[in-house]
Amino acid sequence: MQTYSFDQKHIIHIPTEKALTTENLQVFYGDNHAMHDASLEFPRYRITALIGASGSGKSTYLRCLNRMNDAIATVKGKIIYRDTNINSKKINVYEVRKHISMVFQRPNPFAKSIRENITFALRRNGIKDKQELAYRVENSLKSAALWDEVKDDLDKSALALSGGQQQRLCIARCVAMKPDILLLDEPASALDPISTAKIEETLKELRKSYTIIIVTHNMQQASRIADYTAFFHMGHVLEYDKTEKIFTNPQIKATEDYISGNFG
Amino acid sequence: MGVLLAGCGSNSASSSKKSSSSSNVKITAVGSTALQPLVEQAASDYQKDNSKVNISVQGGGSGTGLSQVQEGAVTIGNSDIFAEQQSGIKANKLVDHKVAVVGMTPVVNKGVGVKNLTMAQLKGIFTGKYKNWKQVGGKDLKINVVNRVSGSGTRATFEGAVLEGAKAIKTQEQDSNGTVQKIVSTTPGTISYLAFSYVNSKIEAPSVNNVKPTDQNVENNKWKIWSYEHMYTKGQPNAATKKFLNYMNSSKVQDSLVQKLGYISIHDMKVQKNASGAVTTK
Amino acid sequence: MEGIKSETEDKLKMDGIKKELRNPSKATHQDYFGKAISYICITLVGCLVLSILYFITTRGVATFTENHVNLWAFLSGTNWNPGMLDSHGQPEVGALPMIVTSFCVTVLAALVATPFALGVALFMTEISPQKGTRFLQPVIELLVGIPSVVYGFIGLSVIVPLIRHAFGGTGFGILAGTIVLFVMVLPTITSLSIDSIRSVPMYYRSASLALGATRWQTIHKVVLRAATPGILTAIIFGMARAFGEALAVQMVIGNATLMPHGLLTPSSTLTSQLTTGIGNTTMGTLPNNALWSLALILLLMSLVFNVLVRFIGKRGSMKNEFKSCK
Amino acid sequence: MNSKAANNVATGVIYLLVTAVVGILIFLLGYILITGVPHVSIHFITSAAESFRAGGGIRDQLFNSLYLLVLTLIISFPIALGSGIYLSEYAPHNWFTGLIRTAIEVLSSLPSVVVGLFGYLLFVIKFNLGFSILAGAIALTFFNLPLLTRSIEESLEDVPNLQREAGLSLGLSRWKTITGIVFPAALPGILTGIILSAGRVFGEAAALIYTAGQSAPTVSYTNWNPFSAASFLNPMRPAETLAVHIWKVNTEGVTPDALQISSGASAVLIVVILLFNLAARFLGNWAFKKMTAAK
Repeated sequence: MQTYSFDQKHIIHIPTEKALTTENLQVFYGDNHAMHDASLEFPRYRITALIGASGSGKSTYLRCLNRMNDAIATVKGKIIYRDTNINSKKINVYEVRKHISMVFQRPNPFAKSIRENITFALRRNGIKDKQELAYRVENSLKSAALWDEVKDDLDKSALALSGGQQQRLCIARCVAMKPDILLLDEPASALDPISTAKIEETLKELRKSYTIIIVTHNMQQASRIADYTAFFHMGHVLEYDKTEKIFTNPQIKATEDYISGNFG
Repeated sequence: MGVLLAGCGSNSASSSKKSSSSSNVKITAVGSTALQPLVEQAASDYQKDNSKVNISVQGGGSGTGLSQVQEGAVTIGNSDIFAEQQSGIKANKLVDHKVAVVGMTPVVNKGVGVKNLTMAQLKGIFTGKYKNWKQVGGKDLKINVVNRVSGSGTRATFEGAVLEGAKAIKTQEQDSNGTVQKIVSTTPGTISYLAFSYVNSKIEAPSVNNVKPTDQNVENNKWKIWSYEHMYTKGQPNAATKKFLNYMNSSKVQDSLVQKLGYISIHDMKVQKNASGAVTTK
Repeated sequence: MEGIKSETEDKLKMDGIKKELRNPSKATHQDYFGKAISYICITLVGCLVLSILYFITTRGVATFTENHVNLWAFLSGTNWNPGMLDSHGQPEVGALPMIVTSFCVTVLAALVATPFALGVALFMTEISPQKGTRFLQPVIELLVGIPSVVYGFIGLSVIVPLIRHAFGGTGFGILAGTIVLFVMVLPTITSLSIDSIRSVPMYYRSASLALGATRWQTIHKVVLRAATPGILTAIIFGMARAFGEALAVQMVIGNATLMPHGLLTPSSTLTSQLTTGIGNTTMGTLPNNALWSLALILLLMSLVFNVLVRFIGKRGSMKNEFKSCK
Repeated sequence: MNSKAANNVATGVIYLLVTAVVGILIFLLGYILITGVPHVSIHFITSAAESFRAGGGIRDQLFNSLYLLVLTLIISFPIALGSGIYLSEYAPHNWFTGLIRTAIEVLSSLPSVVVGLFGYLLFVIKFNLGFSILAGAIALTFFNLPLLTRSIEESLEDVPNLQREAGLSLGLSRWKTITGIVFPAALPGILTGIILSAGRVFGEAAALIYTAGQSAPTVSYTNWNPFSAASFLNPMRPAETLAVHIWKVNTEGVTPDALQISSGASAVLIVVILLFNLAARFLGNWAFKKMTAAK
């Protein structure tokens, strides 16, 4: 395996409004230094893709952004959201996650009905009004492009849906919470091309109202949907730029090798 | 007797002014599992006329009964043995109330071919001197001795009357009359001993020194293997407890209930026995 | 939904969110509450365990501290008659026969029951889940509720005569005890094994079958391997039940404090001695303390078993790898 | 070919083992039912026990068994649930947690008479509960906790971690995630634990002799005031359960029909346990479906 220098980096600053910023983010699993010094800025109402080989630290990084790594890792550095460093013990993580929501690699609907999957968290957050709930169910399912397929079966178990439908339900579940930022961890990796295409459509729609950060190992996917792309390698962010620049004119050797398939 | 039976069947006999002096007394009797049914039934009858008294009768074993009454944790300690015979009990602190007499008899499996045993033979069997029924006049069959649990009242009585200080052989030990009855009736060549009331048609109770195990023979001490059932209190009992103990001793209980449960009334006894086993005529 | 909004409105919202981020919310309180409850419960359980362990230990140790019985004599002696003194004026408290018998009965019962329990568990999970859950499971769970006395009496009326006819002797002994205990621990081991086998994810099986493995290879190499820790827990609980059982065993094992010479001679377990003797002794006296010492030994043996089974189970267990992401 | 043969042999062995177990089950249940059912009648179930005459029933004992079970579950289930949640969700993976687990498992091997005596000295005497259903229920809690805690813990752990992450990522508190998502998914496994421990409550005798007592005073089934001494709901009254009753008539019973009572009571007990298990499964499945919309 070819080794690349970690000293050479090309990371741009975002000229437009920033939804989320990390400064010198580092992650340790015990003694294992899994993420070095990641400083990135994420633009508002844009899709940012995080790419890199397996084990490059992109998922680890993503999971830090809404503090899902708290229980298993030590995270150092700053995560700035709304002028606030949310990587701090004083911060209420549950509030963080209401604003920064996450969709996982494997679809994980609750073992409940389709409707309950969406309303469960809403009701726990104090939304009791039936009309409001029904409105949110319909709206979120529509924005996840699932409404037409399930509108007659809302009380059926979510587990009876296909994998692609389940994943879109998980997206709808997040959207219903009206978060600010959507984090997606390889949301289409377990799905077939048709489902993948649907999810990509959905994301393009959601981009109008949400900031989206997506981890993907599929470079075509990144080039199709992302406005910005960050390249991760062995726990370092080596390059971050507009997507078309990354794919047409990468500044770093490692990035170039990775996207041209000469990696490793 | 008729009065008692009538009392059993109806719940109406509640208007009684006798107990009005004491409000809601609680009496707890704990100990001997053998004595428990008698006291429980008597207590239940007694409470029908004394609704202010609440009597709870439980088992747990004679040792438990004696140690708990000694500590003052319960009102009455039911025991199969004299407090003097139990190690760790200060007998002089306790007051003995004898409420019944229980006769015990050796029992054998049908088919050992023995109708009578001498006391010496019995001793020989339980000390391991005889190993085969042939040696005591029975069939050619191995003797299987089932003893009772050491420390139990039954065993203390039996060993006191039969073994005269000799040491019993190490063998099977069972702690309940029911189990012994079952084992003796199903296992060939088995001998053990039981309270009279547990002898049934499936097992054989041989006579000893040609004396048959009957209530009459116990009453005049021709049959030597018997003991008292005791209810101990710590010091003199209080008024309510004393009243209940008097009831236990009354002919209402002694002449009917005691006999129905297979005991011998203490009123019928022509002799008395003390803690060291010495028998005197009354 | 949100689109572009005026700057002031956005600023107001932002301040609100900032505040929310810094302050505890309902969710935080819920979590404190939940954590508190679960900590209280585990503390309570811990206290219960500690209190009963303390209780048994203090009483069990009294034999050696107050009555000055030699620990080694207690563990290696073969004469049990706590009420009597031997020729040297020492109390006869040799617990070895009971220790050996308890050990034999428990291990044998668990050894015999485990293959049967696993067979039934595999049948109900891998071969015929439909029939299995519909009929077998309720019936097996039924067995737990049958009182020991009933097991004892069935053992006494069926198994003891059977052994007597087949092998001679009285029929009472470790063999009879093992058979009765085998039936008694079967439901515990089976039920808990079923749960642990069921929890092996379906895709493990699919993956293995897809690779061309036969059903047995899948069961043997994948399912059982993955379920090992749970099955071991099941065996531990089964053995625990066998250890603690008294009323049934005491009826069929003969209950004689003799060193067992084979599986057919009457002998006595720690528990049956304890149960028969405890009601006839007085608290604080040597015979009573000696019985508590038996209970203490029972606990220690159970502890050793537990640790041993866990140790064996650690080798070849894959559970830790599955749950690494937790 | 070899592996195929092994497969067939193994399947055969499993069938053989299952057949053997089924045989044992049929024999056991058949034995109990055949010896017992002829003695069961409406009169037997609805009349009080007799201590020396034939013809006594098991009404009070039957009720006591059920009541004791309910009380025991009310006490032990919440504690076991809380501890199970702790062990599966909060407990750090260290030696201390291992120690707690081992201690709980060792506890379950205690002979019931030890737990009974402990309960007697502590609850009946020290805490002055007297011989009572309550004391019995607390003593049985000692029995139940190990198995119940363990089976709740295992059931919770079997719920995939993805479910927890889903809940947490929506901003739900851990507690809500556990109670609202993980617990319903774990319900079937938890139910097994409840049924097994309920079985032990039904079948336990030795521990109850010293705590709940072995007498069944006459109670009124029309008195619904749980604080009245004569009420059947009073948790402070002594109560002989069916298993204790079976033990009593078998060991010291002097009624002429002791054997019949014992076999009849055993048969009734089995039927009651069966009904309880089926009802518990039914209710559990219903709740599971309700909570998970599983069809």
